[in-house]
Amino acid sequence: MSGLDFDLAHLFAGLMVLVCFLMLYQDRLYSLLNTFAVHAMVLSLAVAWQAYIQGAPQLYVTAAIALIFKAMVIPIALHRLIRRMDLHREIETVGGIGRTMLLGMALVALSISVMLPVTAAAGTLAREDLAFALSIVLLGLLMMITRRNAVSQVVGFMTLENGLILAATGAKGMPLVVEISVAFSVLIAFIVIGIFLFRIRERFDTVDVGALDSFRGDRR
Amino acid sequence: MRDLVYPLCALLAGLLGLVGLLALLRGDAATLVLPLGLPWVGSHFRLDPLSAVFLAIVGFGGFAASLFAVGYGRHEPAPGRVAPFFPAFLAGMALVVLADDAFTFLFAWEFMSLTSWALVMAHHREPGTTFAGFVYFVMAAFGTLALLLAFGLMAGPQGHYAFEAMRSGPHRLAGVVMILALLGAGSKAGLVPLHVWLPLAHPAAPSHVSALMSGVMTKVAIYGFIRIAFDLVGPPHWWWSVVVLVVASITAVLGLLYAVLQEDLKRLLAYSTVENVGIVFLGLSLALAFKANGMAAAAALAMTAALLHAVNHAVFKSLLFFGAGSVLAATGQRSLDRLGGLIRLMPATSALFLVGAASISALPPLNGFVSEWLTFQAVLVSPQLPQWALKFLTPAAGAMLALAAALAAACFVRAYGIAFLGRPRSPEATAAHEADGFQIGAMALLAAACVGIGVLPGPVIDALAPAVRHAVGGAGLAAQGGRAWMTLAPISDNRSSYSGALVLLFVAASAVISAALVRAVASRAVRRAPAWDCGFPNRRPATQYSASGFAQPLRRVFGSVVFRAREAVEMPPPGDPGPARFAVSLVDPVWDGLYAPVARAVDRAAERLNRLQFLTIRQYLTLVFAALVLLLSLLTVLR
Amino acid sequence: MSLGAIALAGVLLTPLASAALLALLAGYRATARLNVVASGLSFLAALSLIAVRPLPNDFLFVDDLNVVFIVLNTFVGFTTSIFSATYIRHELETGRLTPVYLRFYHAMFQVMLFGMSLALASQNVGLMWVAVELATLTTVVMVGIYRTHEALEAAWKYFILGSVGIALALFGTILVYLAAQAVVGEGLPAMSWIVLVDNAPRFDPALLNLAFVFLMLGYGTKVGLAPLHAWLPDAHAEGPTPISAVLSGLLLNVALYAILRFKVVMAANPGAIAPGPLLITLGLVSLVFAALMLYRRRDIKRLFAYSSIEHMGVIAFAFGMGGPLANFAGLLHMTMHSLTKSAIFFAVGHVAQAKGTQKLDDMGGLTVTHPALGWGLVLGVIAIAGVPPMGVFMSEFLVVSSTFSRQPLLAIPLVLGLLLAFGALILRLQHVVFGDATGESHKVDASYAPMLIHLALVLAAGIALPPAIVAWFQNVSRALG
Amino acid sequence: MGLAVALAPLLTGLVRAVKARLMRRRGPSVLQPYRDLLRLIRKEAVIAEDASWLFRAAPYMIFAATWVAVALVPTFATGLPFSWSADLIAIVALLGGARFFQALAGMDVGTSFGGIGSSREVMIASMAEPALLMVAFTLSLLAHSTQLSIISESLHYSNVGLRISVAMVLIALILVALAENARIPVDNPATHLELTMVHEAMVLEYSGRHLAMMEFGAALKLLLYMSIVGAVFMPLGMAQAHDSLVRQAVGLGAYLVKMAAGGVLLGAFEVSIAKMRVFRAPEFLGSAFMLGFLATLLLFVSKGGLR
Repeated sequence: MSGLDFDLAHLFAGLMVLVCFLMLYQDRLYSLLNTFAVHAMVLSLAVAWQAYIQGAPQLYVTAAIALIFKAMVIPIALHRLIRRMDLHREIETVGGIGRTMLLGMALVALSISVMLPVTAAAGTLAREDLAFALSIVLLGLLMMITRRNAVSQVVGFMTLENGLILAATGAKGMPLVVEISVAFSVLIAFIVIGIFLFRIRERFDTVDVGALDSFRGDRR
Repeated sequence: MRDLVYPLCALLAGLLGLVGLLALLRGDAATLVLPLGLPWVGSHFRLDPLSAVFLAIVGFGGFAASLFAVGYGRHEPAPGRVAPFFPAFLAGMALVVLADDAFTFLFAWEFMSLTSWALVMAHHREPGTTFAGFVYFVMAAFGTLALLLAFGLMAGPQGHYAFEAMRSGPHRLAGVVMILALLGAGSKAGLVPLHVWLPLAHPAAPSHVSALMSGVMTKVAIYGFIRIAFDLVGPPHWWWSVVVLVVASITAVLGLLYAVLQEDLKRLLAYSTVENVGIVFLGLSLALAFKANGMAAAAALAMTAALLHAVNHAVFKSLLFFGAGSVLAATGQRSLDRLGGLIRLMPATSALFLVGAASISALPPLNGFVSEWLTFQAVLVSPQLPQWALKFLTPAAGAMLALAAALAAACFVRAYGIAFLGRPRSPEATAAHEADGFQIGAMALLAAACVGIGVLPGPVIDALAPAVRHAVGGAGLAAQGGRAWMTLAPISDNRSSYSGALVLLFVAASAVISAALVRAVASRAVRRAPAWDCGFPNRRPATQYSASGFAQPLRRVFGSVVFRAREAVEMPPPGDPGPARFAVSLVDPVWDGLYAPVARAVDRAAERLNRLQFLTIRQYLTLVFAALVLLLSLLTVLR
Repeated sequence: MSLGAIALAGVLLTPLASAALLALLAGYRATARLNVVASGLSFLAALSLIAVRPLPNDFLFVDDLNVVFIVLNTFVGFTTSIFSATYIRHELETGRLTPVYLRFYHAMFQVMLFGMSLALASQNVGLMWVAVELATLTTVVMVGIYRTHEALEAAWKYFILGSVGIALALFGTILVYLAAQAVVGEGLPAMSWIVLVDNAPRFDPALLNLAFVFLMLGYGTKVGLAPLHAWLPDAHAEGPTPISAVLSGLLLNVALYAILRFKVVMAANPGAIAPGPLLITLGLVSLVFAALMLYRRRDIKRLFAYSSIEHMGVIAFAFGMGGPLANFAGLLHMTMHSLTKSAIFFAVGHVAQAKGTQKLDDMGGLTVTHPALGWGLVLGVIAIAGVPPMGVFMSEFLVVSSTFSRQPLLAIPLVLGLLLAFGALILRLQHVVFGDATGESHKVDASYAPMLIHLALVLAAGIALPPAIVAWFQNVSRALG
Repeated sequence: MGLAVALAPLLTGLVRAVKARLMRRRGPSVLQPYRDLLRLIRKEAVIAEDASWLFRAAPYMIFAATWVAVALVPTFATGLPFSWSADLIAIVALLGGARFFQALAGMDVGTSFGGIGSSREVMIASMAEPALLMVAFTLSLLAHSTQLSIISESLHYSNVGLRISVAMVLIALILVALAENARIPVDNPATHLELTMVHEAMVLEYSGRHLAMMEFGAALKLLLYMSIVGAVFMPLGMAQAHDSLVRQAVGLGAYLVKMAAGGVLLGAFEVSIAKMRVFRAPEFLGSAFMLGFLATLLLFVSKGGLR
């Protein structure tokens, strides 16, 4: 493939990692959601670019889903959710933002060092993309475990999933990518609905404050 | 239907015993392979002299127990929980003895544990039974796993599970195999410190089952050890015998020290089983030592002693448990301090129990003495052993054996004297009645065996010879059967000899003569009068010596050292007519030193880990994340 | 369309069709019957698969390995549906389930069976992934069906952890595709098992390693290997008992199947890291951890859920050891565990209904009040604890003995874990079935048939395995390498 | 056999006489024990109401067992007929049997004193019997045989020489003998102070002919131990079965002298030392046990001891 193709794809992937760090940096829910919207947009751009250079039209669908669903519907829904259930606006973190950022750096380094030995045979594009995708996945997971708010955890999960989509689209000619992205959108919808349904105020951990105390049989 | 179980068991078990006996007399091996068990191995069965001996023990022991149970079963409160498992238990023991491949062996072994566990749990509502069953089953599983590891080593990576292949196969880590076998078989036989389940489980079971467990199942365990250590692992190394010797002598003495302090008749019998198992293993260890040094004749002597003692113990321990069972059925009491005076209420039972007590105390001319005598003879050959460790340890073991023998007498004087002599200590004991025909019949049978083997040991020893040759090789002992006056001379005439028949003859003769003389000269007059008791006779049973009172001197001498026994007497203040209270505190060194810490450790670990049940989802995700990161960094490092 | 294709279609389509039908139909009696019939039909179809195999296409195929799983799954699904019929009736009577949810329940039951069969029969890695997730999501819904706080929380936990697992598994799948695509070119073939195994030697080892890490963790979450197990105990404890039986008996196997497939691919590549050590480590950790967790359990269903974790550990360990003997043992242990554990859950379901609670403290003396049920439970627990004459003993015998002769040091923790678990199980068992009857005691009018059938099979297997099955398993274990 | 029966009371009488003399008493005649036995035998037997058949059978069993044991000990000549029918270990066991029944008899009536006696007796025995067996070990290791007559022959004729082990064994054997025969310092045959009795407490309920048999058994036991000491450690003058009558006579004379000497020594010893507390007895016997055990071990280390 030509240098430009490669550079653009690379750029988008890099951008996504960067945005991930921005998300890690946020301490307000709203701003976090906005940043995530950006993340999703970059993703859709990256996917679209892949669709173009691979000449795989079905990927445009994926790009569209990313744009419409992740970059618009979900963030808006979450905005309203926050207002409706007047959740805390600021993000409770575990172990401070700064430390989380450092950990994030380490994760990126880790994912790159893991990807290094992959021979160029797998396609340089795939290889670089993968390194970024992996770091995005790890950063998403990191966000899930260092943020206490339910919403920010959902955001973390979606970030993780963006990384997956990036990887999937980066994999040349991979079947079922569209189906998978759809499946994931459904999954996320489930989660958001779940939050509504179970009135999760602050955290995933508790369906209801009452459930905290009425722990099942094993609590003594 | 239920009434038919025990008669049928008696019939089948008797047949088994006969089969074993015939196979032993024919002295050759028969094998059989069935398409069961482990695929591509099949389940192999083999009846060679060694297994024949123990098949005979299982068979005849089972026969006696079933016969006893025909009568005893009527007193059983929960027959539905005993009758189904009893035959299965017998079958399991028989299969262990017959098995000829690792899978079949362990299958039967664990099946035997399972069924006996169910039998122990028969009286599941009585306090302590649940604990007993738990400890028993866990120890059984421990033993099975140990044996499983042993077989795994012998079978090798390709899994040659048939015993035939193991015999011929390369003997890797034979020492480890022997240790594992000692752990596995020892935990079932009741070697210290693996004996803890035995005094809990044996008394908890119905008495005819206790008899089977103590009299027969421990022998099956001994068979397991002999099969592995003498037959399968190949040539022994002399240090093995050191290990076994030490364990065995500790077991023999400690078992009796426990027994002599017990107040529960059945528990006392169970502890004495521990002691006798120790004596058998003492013989086995000597056999190992001699075999390792190529002293075939001495090895044969030791092995004969061990096997004979196994047979004898099966006989008299079953007899004693039957007696205890009859007492339990007649009075509902197991505690010595609630019994007494039974010799007048249950004359037959008490007479037969006396025979058992005398033979387990190794009194000539009964059978217990013969096997212990042979063991002593084997000990006396030890100076010819080349290794110094053995030279020194064996006499020590002999001393331990002597101590055990003396303590056994003390223990059973106490048991018999308190339970059967004197005056009844409780209303139940006063209301006791004689056992029924089947029970007495079974006991009489065993008592006859005690006397028979004691007086004519020669033929029995010759019958054991093929098994001995199979185990230790060589020519075995010289034939003992055909000598004048049924005399035993295991090594040579002027080395040592013993004739039970003559001793019996002499004692009987001199007793008769003296009695006759006395009758001739003495006055026949007999007057019944209140007991003299130094002028202060007191009819109340409470004035008799109690079980703990009788044990007091022994407790002071041995208990204070081994069990840190402490006695506390609280006196009422002067002028207060209230009774003085006496309390004894014992510390079980094995339980407190070994099992309690393990239990505590498990408990603590469980408590620590249990927190993981109550983490939040975020924390669980952290676990996943940590695992992921760890593996990824491993990937980078590994390269 | 060949016979085999028809059979496979039967396995897959019967549940789908009946699911649709069940969603429409109302009324307990009819739906329950239909549920049983449908499961029975798919079981028969699966049986016929043993005889006739369809030709593999891009999406589906049947070989020696997965047919074992398919038959086992459909069978347990069938017996479970029988059990669930009587169980659900009781739930309706006590009002824990409303008819509406009942409709839902039956439909979901079939969808779940479909998902699992699809996952097992799928030739395509991606398809399998989708199917596994389908099965997972249906079970999530089923777990929450009682809509109590506890049930919802359990479902939620299961859902979140499951989703993360899904994501990881997918990333692994993508990596596998990438590795394959570089060699065999783009498109579907690069995702089909046969092609993967054939060309594995030429894949890029680094990619494979990475892929395996993700797959191991992703599907490992479904298998319930510690430390990824967190969802499993609660999901088992709070869902309806038939679902607990299906989870332990089937879903864990499906996830394990996926791991096995990828293990074969890994093993075929000389450059890649050996998958064995990872499986062994996770297996031992799960075994010992679960064994210790058993001691503090107060809820009978959670108790047996942890025992499932323990046995999954043993199975993973066995496959990790590899070699014909250990693989055979692993397969056997898996089969026996499925049968036994579902039988135990059948029994537990009846016990919970008889005693009106799942708290271990409130149930005692079961053999006094409900002899048949009590002794059935005894038999089941004895079997799962690895005591003869039941079949689990054979597999544990093979695992332990073969391990000790090859890696003595690995056998120590293995034996330790088994002993610990044994102690805990017996302790609880004795408390439940023996002693004076405690707690309330209702009459149970349920058929013990499913439980007894399972136990009978386990017993038969423990005494003698049919040569056909043995040969079949041996082929598979050779294929697993 | 007859000889022993005839001599036993005489020995007991001798010991008593010696003690009396040393205490400056005139004391009964040496033949007094015979008279006592006759008197007892003629009296009617009073039996406690609670006594069982065991109570009445025990005296004869005890007497018979002891008698057989004595008969198996070479007195004036070795290799007597049937001396091979039981070896040293069997003799120890026979005495054990006698004690077994004596202890049971003590408990039969169910009086507190019987209980005291029996429980103390078994405690003492549980220490004494192992000690005695250790002695037997050492001797049979020396003589490569457990046959008493062979032991004494080999100690007599073969050059075992003077060994420290033999001395230790001798002391151990004497200590055991004192305990087993209820002599001072372990027990006092003459006491009737209840709390100190052991042997006497067990026979407390006996009277008439039964008591006679008991006493006779005790006397036999004393003779037995002395004969063992004599036969094993002072075998000089001992004849062999096939020797001429003269030698047999010499042997007999030697035997009588030994017994007399033994009696005198025992009497002197008993007078010169006080009885110890019951719970000192275990230490007393424990030392005997240790001596026997040490003797056995020393045999292994001492040069050229054993093949």
